[in-house]
This record gives sequence, structure tokens and C-alpha cells, in this order.
Amino acid sequence: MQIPLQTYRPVLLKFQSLIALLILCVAIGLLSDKFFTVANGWNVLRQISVNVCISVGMTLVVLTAGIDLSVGSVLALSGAIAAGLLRNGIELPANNLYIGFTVFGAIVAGLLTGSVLGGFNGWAITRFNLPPFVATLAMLTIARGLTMLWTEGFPITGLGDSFTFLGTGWFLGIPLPVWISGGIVLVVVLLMDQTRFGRYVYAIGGSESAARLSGVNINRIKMLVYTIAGGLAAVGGLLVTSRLDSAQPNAGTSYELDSIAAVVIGGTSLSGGRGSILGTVQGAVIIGVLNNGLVLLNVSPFWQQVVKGIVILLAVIIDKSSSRND
Amino acid sequence: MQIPLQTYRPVLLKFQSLIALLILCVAIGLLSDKFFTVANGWNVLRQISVNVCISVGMTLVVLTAGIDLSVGSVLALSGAIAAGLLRNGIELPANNLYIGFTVFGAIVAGLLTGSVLGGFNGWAITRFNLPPFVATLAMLTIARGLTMLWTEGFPITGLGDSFTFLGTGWFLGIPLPVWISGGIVLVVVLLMDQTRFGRYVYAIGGSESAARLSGVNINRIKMLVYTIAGGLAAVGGLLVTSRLDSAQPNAGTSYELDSIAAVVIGGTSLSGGRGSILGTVQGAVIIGVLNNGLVLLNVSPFWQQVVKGIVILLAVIIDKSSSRND
Amino acid sequence: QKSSGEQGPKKVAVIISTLNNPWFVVLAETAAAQAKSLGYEAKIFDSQNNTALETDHFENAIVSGFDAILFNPTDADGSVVNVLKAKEAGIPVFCMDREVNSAKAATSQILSDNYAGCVAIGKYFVQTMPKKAAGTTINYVEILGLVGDNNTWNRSKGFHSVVDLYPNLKMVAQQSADFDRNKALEVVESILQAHPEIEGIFCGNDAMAMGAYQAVMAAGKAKEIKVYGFDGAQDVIESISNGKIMATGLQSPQTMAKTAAIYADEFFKGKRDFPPKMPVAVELVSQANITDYSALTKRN
Amino acid sequence: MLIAENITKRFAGVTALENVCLEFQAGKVNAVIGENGAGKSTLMKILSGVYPDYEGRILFKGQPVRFASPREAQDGGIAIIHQELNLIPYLSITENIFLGRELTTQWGMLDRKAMRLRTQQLLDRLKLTVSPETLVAELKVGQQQVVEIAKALLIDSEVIIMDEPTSAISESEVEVLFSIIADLKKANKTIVYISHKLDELFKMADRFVVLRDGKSIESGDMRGMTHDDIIRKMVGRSVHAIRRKVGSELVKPLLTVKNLCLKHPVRTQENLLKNISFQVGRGEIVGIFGLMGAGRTELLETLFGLHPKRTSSTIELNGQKIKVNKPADAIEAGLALVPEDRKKDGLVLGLDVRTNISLTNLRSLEQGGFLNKTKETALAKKYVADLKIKTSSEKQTARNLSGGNQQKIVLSKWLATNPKLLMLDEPTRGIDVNAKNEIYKLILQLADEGMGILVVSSELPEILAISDRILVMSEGCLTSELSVDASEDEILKAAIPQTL
Ligand SMILES: Nc1ncnc2c1ncn2[C@@H]1O[C@H](COP(=O)(O)OP(=O)(O)OP(=O)(O)O)[C@@H](O)[C@H]1O
Ligand SMILES: Nc1ncnc2c1ncn2[C@@H]1O[C@H](COP(=O)(O)OP(=O)(O)OP(=O)(O)O)[C@@H](O)[C@H]1O
Ligand SMILES: O[C@@H]1[C@H](O)[C@H](O)CO[C@H]1O
Ligand SMILES: [Mg+2]
Ligand SMILES: [Mg+2]
Repeated sequence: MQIPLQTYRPVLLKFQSLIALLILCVAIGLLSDKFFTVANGWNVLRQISVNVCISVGMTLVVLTAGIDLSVGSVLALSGAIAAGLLRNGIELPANNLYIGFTVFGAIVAGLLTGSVLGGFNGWAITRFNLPPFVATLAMLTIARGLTMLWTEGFPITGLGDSFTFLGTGWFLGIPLPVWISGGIVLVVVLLMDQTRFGRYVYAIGGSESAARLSGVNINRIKMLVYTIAGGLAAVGGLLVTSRLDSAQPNAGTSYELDSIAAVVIGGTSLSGGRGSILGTVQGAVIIGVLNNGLVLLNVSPFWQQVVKGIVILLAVIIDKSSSRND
Repeated sequence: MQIPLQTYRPVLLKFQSLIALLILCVAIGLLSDKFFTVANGWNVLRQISVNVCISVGMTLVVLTAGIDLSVGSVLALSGAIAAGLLRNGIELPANNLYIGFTVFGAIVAGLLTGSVLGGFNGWAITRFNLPPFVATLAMLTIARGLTMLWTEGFPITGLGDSFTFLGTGWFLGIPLPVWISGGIVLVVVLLMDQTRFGRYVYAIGGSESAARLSGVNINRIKMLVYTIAGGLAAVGGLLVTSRLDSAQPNAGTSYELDSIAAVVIGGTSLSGGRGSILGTVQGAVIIGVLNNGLVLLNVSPFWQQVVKGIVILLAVIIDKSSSRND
Repeated sequence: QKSSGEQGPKKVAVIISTLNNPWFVVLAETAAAQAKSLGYEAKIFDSQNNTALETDHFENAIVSGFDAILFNPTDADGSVVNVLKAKEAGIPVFCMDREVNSAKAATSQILSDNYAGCVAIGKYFVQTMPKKAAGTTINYVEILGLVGDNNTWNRSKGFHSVVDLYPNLKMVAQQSADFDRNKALEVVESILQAHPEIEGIFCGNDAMAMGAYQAVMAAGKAKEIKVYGFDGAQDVIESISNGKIMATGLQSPQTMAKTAAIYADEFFKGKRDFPPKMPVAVELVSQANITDYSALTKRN
Repeated sequence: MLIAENITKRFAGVTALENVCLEFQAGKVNAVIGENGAGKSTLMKILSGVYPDYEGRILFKGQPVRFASPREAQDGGIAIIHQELNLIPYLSITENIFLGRELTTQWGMLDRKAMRLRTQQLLDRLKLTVSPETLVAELKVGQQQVVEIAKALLIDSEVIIMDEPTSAISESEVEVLFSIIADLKKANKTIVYISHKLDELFKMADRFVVLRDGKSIESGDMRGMTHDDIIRKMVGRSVHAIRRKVGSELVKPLLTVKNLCLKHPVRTQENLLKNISFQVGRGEIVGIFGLMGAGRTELLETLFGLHPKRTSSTIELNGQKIKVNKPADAIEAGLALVPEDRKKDGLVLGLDVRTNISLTNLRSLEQGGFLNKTKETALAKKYVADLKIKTSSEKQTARNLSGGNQQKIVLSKWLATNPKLLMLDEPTRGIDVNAKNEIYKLILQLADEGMGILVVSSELPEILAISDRILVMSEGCLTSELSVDASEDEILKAAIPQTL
């Protein structure tokens, strides 16, 4: 008697926000003939690629019942570190030493920066048992401050074609940022679906104590999750920096809200344990389509905010009622 | 054998963050002789009064295991509405009608605005069973957009002495904003401690299903809580507006983070059911003292953010370890 | 590749760094209004001080067939790629107020010179600080805008290029208030506790100058402490005429916006030789010359 | 096999175990008995590595061991079925069973097929007929407990600790479990078995160990022991079981339910409860028996106004028709519900005893809009005394009390509303004999005072001990109404689903 329930629920869960997305697309498409064009399609996908990277990491964090407010600042610092090293290398006048960085080296340094900051979040949270909200709020401030110190408040520009290719190039007719974010989605979906790590992430969010009793090393998994989130924020930072050919000290400000919005619209529960990467991707697409559509439709900037809020509300309400089962 | 535990635990809980606060004050006091002066004391208290108002409301919301991201925008809109009505009244050229507003009328209108927006949050959350994070995120955007529309992007200034008295005046040697925020704290402490409503808020956050079975009207209490949070954000908005003699369209941006920080530093659990108004007040004082101290010590703006993040981290770690008892 | 070229009026995009600040609202609305009055469709995009979002706007504007862009960049360097992208698509870009660091990218740049404007304020600052015996120091405070914003630093550098030449003028505190009136009020309140003896406050914009003045006044020091701003905002012009604030740098967003729109119109009509840079002077409005600006004290 | 020497465990302010010494033997079922709060679970958690910090020594197969984590204990060969359910609600049965011990392919990927297959085998062995892919959240408590058992059986452990494994499962499942225990015994495994159901102990256990107030009192062979012996050892004095005098005087009807139906939340054309009609008299105790999933909980919930949108029925109380759309209406009308899951639905665990007791009753404690704390404390103190609730004070947090005492708080909070009809869902689940008897006594006393009582229980002896009349449910229908003289056979026959 419970069988039918089980067969359709996962389907609903996986494609929770698809209905809202479809309605949104059709509505915008009817109102603007520019919406359903190939160029605009790539536009939207390229535009959301940064949010997708961040939000994939955020999904992992939220699945463990945590939250990461620091993604925006971590993004900024990682991008700035990569750009700074690429531009200026490291000079140690005392030792009469100069270390130059290749594009590859700078990218690795940027990714490392993000991962280390993320790892620090994880460490603070697990070691001192801090609420993730506070630990990452502190990191939000700290990483922003470090970005300012590193850049001295000025953008770092002129990074060279091979670096900017990352954010602006095309490969096989698809923008590189879309390849990168798509690749990340694929890898993390596999990770979550097919490996122990993924299981443990869900388990910790579902019931931390039960997971602990089953022998799951909670702290290690959480450390990993926050490190990954930091690393993915760094990917976002590299993409933004390379796309602009410039590391902006105030890049990524309030990206955490957009990212959490994508996660939640995508059906992941903020109390952990339930949700999916693909849902988040849909959430990010909804936000991206909305931003794009409001511009295409020539909605005035002030009204845009109002409309955006209302659409987010409606999207989640539609989800809720289409997947309601109790 | 359990008696000693009980007698000191509530004390510890209530004054959770006091130790961190004391350390902070002593440290700043040692570094700057200007810190421990009466004038500076009033300064800090006046400066935190807006955050206290908002955070008291936020505490109620968080106690029910919710969150309110919209406080900053609600603050802005409420202040703008009050200022706009005071300045320009309502003109209905069609009916050849002009309605002027007294200071009192404008204040009431501002408070109403906040409460209605808060009530809308509560309605969306209870009626559609939305995650508070999403509903209030939507409101964050909507209310900001409405503020821009109402002010057309320009500050509304020149509000008159009787209005600005609210934010700048003194009464019995104490700044008016301190009276107001202090009064609010007092009333809400009473509300939470001495009335049915307070009990229900704690019960809902502790276990919504148990509260429901006990006959608590969950939806009504939540509606009330969000309405109060909106109303208190409006009080904050009136204070800011009256202090500046100007309603700024971008007032309150990212206040939600400061406010949640105060709540969490004050020991209220983001999963609901545990915490206190007085704790939040301490949290707000910590943040206020920190902001004040960093300026007194003329810490460079770049370093300020780093130091602020680290201090928040330490404050919470100290709390945790000084109130650890299981 | 432009599809809307033939039928209907041409479309002009006004891409603005932020609308979260009235100064830019004026810039945006004047530009849009001017374009409309010239018979074009105009649409305002808000980049929310986010260069990445600005990039999105450019892409969207290019795709949806805009014919010209009146542009207020979020960042001199970060916005270059965007302008180049439009150029590639054959769309002229006219920068307003802030420049992009590339000689050839934009069709023309109509700029406000923040650095020079603050040099003028610096000079006036030096003149108006009390004259004291050599060796006596005069303390002042600087309130910066957003520390990640390049205008913040252009202004600060312009100011210091003059003031730092006078060793008896000593900056006792330099703090940021994010271009925000309320933050400036609070920061200055705290600074006044630490340094009640200061005699001047230079603020990176007028909103902060207003906040700073309110703090000074609440502390009962309106007589002792002189406040300087930058922008030429309505309430600061009024305050200068009331003797509350000493001076500001009047930038004329209207002039810049109108010029940019007119350039676009001329571009459509075939003109190609625009000045790469068209500086619009920042005028010093001060207690000394406020009477010349009395017309500005009423909003039009 | 497994020896504990001088184990002492302190929690902040509480000494849960003090110098406990005991021995569990291989090839035997070792029962650990003791009242609620005696320290049984704490000891088991120490043995299974959950609490690594304790004083004393554990010898396992003659070797001193000190497990730092549950994982180490598992790897060493000690498995445990915890008293509290420790499953992840939004993972499937398979995922739960293999949590922490996933099978992987040579690529390091999860071997879903193998795990599913193994799970299917385990479920078959335990006769649980649900798909291994089912989410645990969709299972009833009893089914979840079966999953817990499956989880412990997955690895081949030397020692299997079972902390109240049968508290939520039905009799047929208990039979299955017992046959498995018999197999394990044959394989010379050490079984440590904790249960408050004494009958089970007599059926299964070979040896017993008694804990009282955190101290080991005595151990020995089960053979030759009587019920009273065991109870005396546990409680330290004898306790007399109660039985309701069978009085068949005419009772005035208090509650009349006619044609109560409840729709399925998703498949709305289907009914979970079908045309249920019955009466409860004033001063009458009506027991509702049924197997797991029969719909008893839903019946009580429906009466209490928890599913207003899916219900149709006519309900009369004292001859007056009442409309119950929410719990507040039910309380107003004079109904009270002691729910099945006391930790989640019965109590707000993080609040103190006083606040929990007064929660249903705050209106009557108000004076000029404010709560009168003196009155509130008096109310709590009254019930703490009346129901002999063991707590350090009425300010103790509910979470820190033992199961039996928590249940008494739930009872208190409902009695404080002066209900006309008290509904109890599995009121003695996981509660020791002594506390159980006290609760029975209380129920009888309330009935004598004129309250109508509706008790749902999965324990036939319980139903038989206290009911005046027995209703049997199966698959959402009321299948039979019997008197207490009915035989167990009769009752079970009515409870077994017809569609199989
Ligand atoms: N985490 C804890 N913190 C504080 N006290 C605890 C904790 N866990 C258990 N206790 C206390 O330790 C004592 C023993 O509890 P334990 O759970 O071992 O009892 P038990 O014999 O298993 O009871 P039951 O039959 O109800 O399961 C009780 O007084 C209990 O309140
Ligand atoms: N939220 C729900 N969604 C779908 N089906 C449900 C839900 N709650 C209960 N059911 C189904 O309703 C039926 C009755 O469940 P109920 O909890 O009333 O049984 P019960 O007799 O009390 O059993 P138990 O002894 O396990 O408590 C079961 O078949 C159950 O699967
Ligand atoms: O002139 C404007 C405003 O002063 C603003 O406050 C900061 O950016 C500048 O370009
Ligand atoms: Mg136990
Ligand atoms: Mg039940």
C-alpha cells in the first residue's frame, strides 16, 4: 500500500522546482522574443556558472545542516590572491628573492586559498563546536578584510589572455565557464550519489547522533564539506576574476544570499539531510532566468527587486504545493 | 546531588556572553583611556539601540526556529514611509485631496508599515508552509524595491525638530533611543517571561508538534512573532531616520547579519527553543563595543574587518567553553 | 547582427554602477530622460556595484539589441572587458562620471575628475584650517568611502596630495563609513570620544559629510570642527549656505549624463570623431562662493 | 566473555554508574534488569564505545579493551541495538543498514546492488515485507526498530547488545526476533538483552544481572526465578500487579463516535480509517488493540483534531455534538491525548518540568494578563507529588528525566486540564514494571473518579489488565468489540489483517 508513494516521490523530489522553472520560462518567452535564442541561452548559463559553483558547495554544507556565509568573501580573496600572484609574484626583498607564478600556479594558489579558508571554517566549527552561522559570519568579515589588505583596496588587473580565457573562452561551441560549472556539478553529483562521502553527508544532516553511532567520523566529513565549499567558492572567484580580467576587492558581496536562495529554491532543506545538487542547479537557473528575463522585459530596476522577490516566493510556493504530501 | 548544578546553570545561561564582553571591555579600556567614560558609554548604547530593537524581534523569530532576513529592508521602508508622509503627506490630485501627517501620525504609519510587512512574512510562512529563510529573503528584496519606488532613490530629509528629537534627544540624562530600546527590551522580557505568548514561543521552537498537541495555535503565534519582528524593525527605522533627520533609501542594508550575530552571540540557538532576550542584548553590546573600540583605537579600516571577525569568533568560543556543561 | 535596427526607435541602455545612492539615480535618470527626449527608447540597468553583474547587463544588452550604451562603470579596470565586448558587437559606449582604463575601448568618456576636485578641496581645507603658530599641530580626521572603491582612493589621494605638504596638519584618524550617512554619524561619534580636539573632518562624499556634521553638532562642537564633503548633494549645498558645512566638490551628474546622451544621438546620425576624454570640471563650492550657487539650493 | 570491572560513569552532577561489576557469558542470553534510570543504557553505551570516558576496566575475551568510538567496538566485535532509534530518516533502509560500512566496488564507488541484495536477505530473515529502498521516515516506529535489529545483525559480532529491542514491535515480530536470538545463541554469541517486558525475559534469558541506582546488585541464573523475585531485586521491595475488578454495571455513555472516516493524505480516494463507530462510558476504560499500522494512533489523532481536513464523523460528548477542528477545540471539549511518541509530541524536552506541565493550562494561570508563577509552581509540585515523579525539582529539564518519569509529566500536563476523556497511546512503552504499575493505578483511579479512558496498546497483557472493554482494529476498521473475558486468541484473530 505504500509502494506507489515511493515510486513517485523521488521523481517529485528530484524535479521539485522544474515546474516553477518551466512556468517562468514560458512566461518570459511569451513576453520577449529575445529570450528563446541560442545566444541568450549561453548568456544565462554563463551568468549562472559562478553561482552554480558556489551553490554546489553550499548544498553540501546545508545538507549537513550547516550554512556558509563566507562564500562571497572567500571568492573575493581567492580571486585576488590568484590575480596578485599572477601579476606580481612574490617578492622577498630581504632574501633578494622573487617567485613568479604561471597561470597554472596562480590558479592552484587561488584554489588552495579557498580550500584553506573553507577548511578553517570546518575546523572552527568542529573543534569548538561553534554554530556554522557564527563561524562563517566571522570568516565573511575576516576574508573580506584580508582581501582589502592584499589588494590595498584596488582592483588587480591585466592578467593576460591565457588567464582570461578561463572565463571568456569557448570550447566546442560552449562557453568555458559552462564547461567548468557543468563539470563540477557532474563530479559532485557522482560524489553524492555514488560514494561513501555522499552518504555520510546526508546521514550527518539527517541525524548527527545516529551517524556518529554508526561510526561515521563526523568531524572529518564536516571538515571536508567546508573545505570543498571553500574550494568551489575559489573556483567561482577564479571565474569572476578571469571573466573581468580583474580581481575586484569587493567581488562576491552578498553572494551568500543568492547561493542559499538557489539551494533552498532547489528543494534542499535548511535543517539538513534532504536535498540534491541537481535541485540546486535548478534553483540557480531559476534565479538566472529571472535576472535575465527582468532585463529582457525592460522592467525598471526598482520594480525588478519587487518582482524578483515575488517570483521567488511564487516559485517556492508552487514547489511546495506540487510536492505536498502531508 | 543535582542541586548545585541547577542553581548555577540558569545563571550561566543568562549571562553566557558576559565573560567575553568583560574581557573585551577590559582589553579596549587598557588600550584607550577614552573607552571608559560616561560620554562614550552613552555613545555605545545609543549606537546599538537600533540593533537592539531589531535583534529583540529577531530573537523571538529565532526562538521559534525561524529567521528574518528582511529586517534591514523593512527598517528602510518603514522609515521612508514615515518620513515621506511627514514631509509630503498624501496627495490625491484626482479627488483634489491632501492628507497631512503629524509627527505622531507619521510614526504610527511607519510602525504599521513594519508590522504589516512582518505580518506578511508570517502569513507566507504559515499559510504556505514556506521556509522562513526563503519567505523573508523574498521580503528583503521586495521591501528594498518598494523603498526605492517610494523614495525614487532619493533621501527624504528635513523632517523637523520634533521628529528628530526621537533619535537625538535626551531625557533625564539618558539619550532617547536608549530609553526606547531599553523600554522595548523590558516589555519583551516581560512578555517572554511572564505571559502565555512567551511560553508558546519557546514551546514552538522546542517542539512544534508537542506545542500543537498541547493546543497551541502555532500559526497565530508565528504570525504574531513575525509581526512583532517587523514592528520592531520599524522602530529601528524610525530611530535611524530621526537620528539622521533623513530617510536613506539604502538604510539598513545587511543589518540582518549584525542582528543575527547579536542573537547568536547572545546564546540563542538557531534551531529554536533556547535563548533569551537579555542574552541578545549582551550580544548587541559586544558588537557595539567592538565597533566603537576599533574606531577609538583607530584600527585601519582594512584590519578592522579582520579583527572584528576574530573577536566574534573568540567571543563565541569563550562562551562555549565557559558554559560547557555536558 | 542587430535585429531591431530597422523598425522602431533605436534603443539606448543606461548601465549604472549603483542606484543605491541618489547621486547615481540623478545620473541614470538624466541620461535616460535625455535619450528619450531625443526620440530613443531608454532603459536603466543597475549593476549594484558588482562588476560581474555589470558584465551580465552588457551581455543581456547586446543580445537584446541595444544600439548604444551610456555607461557608468563600477570599476575603471574591471569594466574594460565589458566595454570591449560591446565594441566588438558594434555598439558604442559612452562613459559617464567614472572612466575605464583603456584609451580605445569607449567611444567617448565624459568624466568627472575626482582627483582634481579633491585637490581643490584640499587647498581650501588648508586655507580654512585655523592659522596657528608654527609647530602647533592641527588635528583632523578623514572619513573614507567604501575601501574597495577606486573613487574612494582617487579622492583621498587628491586631498592628501595637498594637505600632506603641511606638516602641522595631522590626520589623527582615518576611518571608513562606506559612503553611508548613518555609518559616518556613528564613526564620527566614536572618533570624537577619542579625539575631541580635532578641528576638521574631510569626508569622501556628501552623505558622510552630513552624518559627520550631525555627530559634530550633537557633540556641541559645530563651531570648532569644520566638515568638508564631496559630490555637491542637495542637502550639503543647503548646509553650506547655512554655514554648517565648509565645502564640497560639485560634480554635475546632469551635465555628464546629458552630454553622453547627446553624443549617442550624434553617433546615430553618423558622427564618429568624439573626444576620447571629455573632462567635466568638479567645481569647488564653499562658504566663499556659495552665493554663486544659490540657485542650486532649491531642487528643480 | 565480556567482563565489566568497577565501572563508574558520571554525567555533570549525576553518577549514572558506580563501581559496576558484572560478567556476560558466551552462548547465553544475559538479561540486564533494572528500573528506569538504573543505568542500563549507560552501561551498554560504555561497552559499545559510545562513551569513551569512564572509570574502571572492561575485559573482552580475557583482554582489557577500551573502545574510543562505536566504530572501534564494532570492529572489535560488539554490536548494539540502541534504545533510542538511531536511524537517518531520509535515507533508505539499505542506506541505513550499511551506514558506516558501505560496500564498494573496486572503483571505490558504492556497490548498491550488493548492498540492496544483502538488505533484502536481512529483511527476509526478519520477515519485514517492505522494499529495501523505502525511506526510513516512511516506516512506522515498529518497522524502524526492525531495521535497527537488521543493522546490528549485518556484521558478524561476538557480542550483540539489545537495549529494549521490542519496545515498539508487535508480537509476531518479537517471535521472529526470538528465533534469531536462538540461532545466535547456537552460534555461541553473547547476547545482552534489556527489556522491561518480564515475560520476554522468562522466555529468552539464561542469566540475569540487576542494576539498581547505578550499582550492580546481583546476578544469577534465570532458572527458578519468579516474576516477584525479579521485581523485588529490581525495585528493592515487592510490587503487586493490579487488575481491574471486573464490574459490569451499566455505564452512562460519555463519548459517542459515529462513522468516523479518515482519508489518506495523498491518495485521497482511499480511507485510512473506515466508518468507525464506538462508545466510551463515563468511568469506563476502553482498550484498543491492534497490530502495527492498524490505525489506532490515527484514530486517536483524528478524535483530537489533528487531521480536520481529511476527516468526516459525528462525535458526541455527554450527548452534546462537538466539532473538533484543532487540538484546542478538543481540549476545550474535555479531551486529552497522551501521544505515542512522548519525546517528540508529548514533551518539549528542552523546557523544564514545570513549564511542560503547565503548557496545556496557561490560561487558568493567568492573572491580569501575566502568568502567576507561584500558582504554576504549585501546580507542578502537586503533580510531582501526586504522581511520584522522580525529579530533583520542578525546574529540572524534561530531557534529563527517565522514560517513566517523562511519561508521568505528560500525564500530568493532561490531567491538569481536567479532561472528561483521557486518550492514551501506548502509555507504558519502555517503562519499567514499577512505574507501569503506578500508571495503571492512576488510570484505574481516574476511571473510578468518572473519567472516560481510551487506551491504545500493543501489549495484550496490558489491555487485559486494565480494560473494561476491548475494541480491536485491523487495517483501519473496527473489527471486533469484546469484553475482558475474551481469550487472547479471540483478540488476536480480530487483529490479524484479512487481506494478505
Ligand atoms: N547524557 C546524560 N546526561 C546527564 N544524565 C544522564 C545522561 N544520560 C543518562 N543520564 C542519567 O543517568 C542515569 C541512568 O540512565 P540510563 O539511561 O542508563 O538508564 P536506563 O537504566 O537505561 O533507564 P531506562 O530503563 O529508562 O532506559 C539516569 O539518572 C539518567 O537521568
Ligand atoms: N503521514 C502518513 N502518510 C502516509 N501514511 C500514513 C501516515 N501516517 C500513518 N500512515 C499509515 O496509516 C496507517 C495507520 O497508522 P497508525 O500510526 O495509526 O497505526 P497504529 O495502529 O497506531 O500502529 P502503531 O502501533 O505502529 O502506532 C498505517 O498503515 C500507516 O502506514
Ligand atoms: O560621486 C559618486 C558618489 O559620491 C558616491 O557616493 C561614490 O561614487 C562617486 O562616483
Ligand atoms: Mg535505557
Ligand atoms: Mg500507534
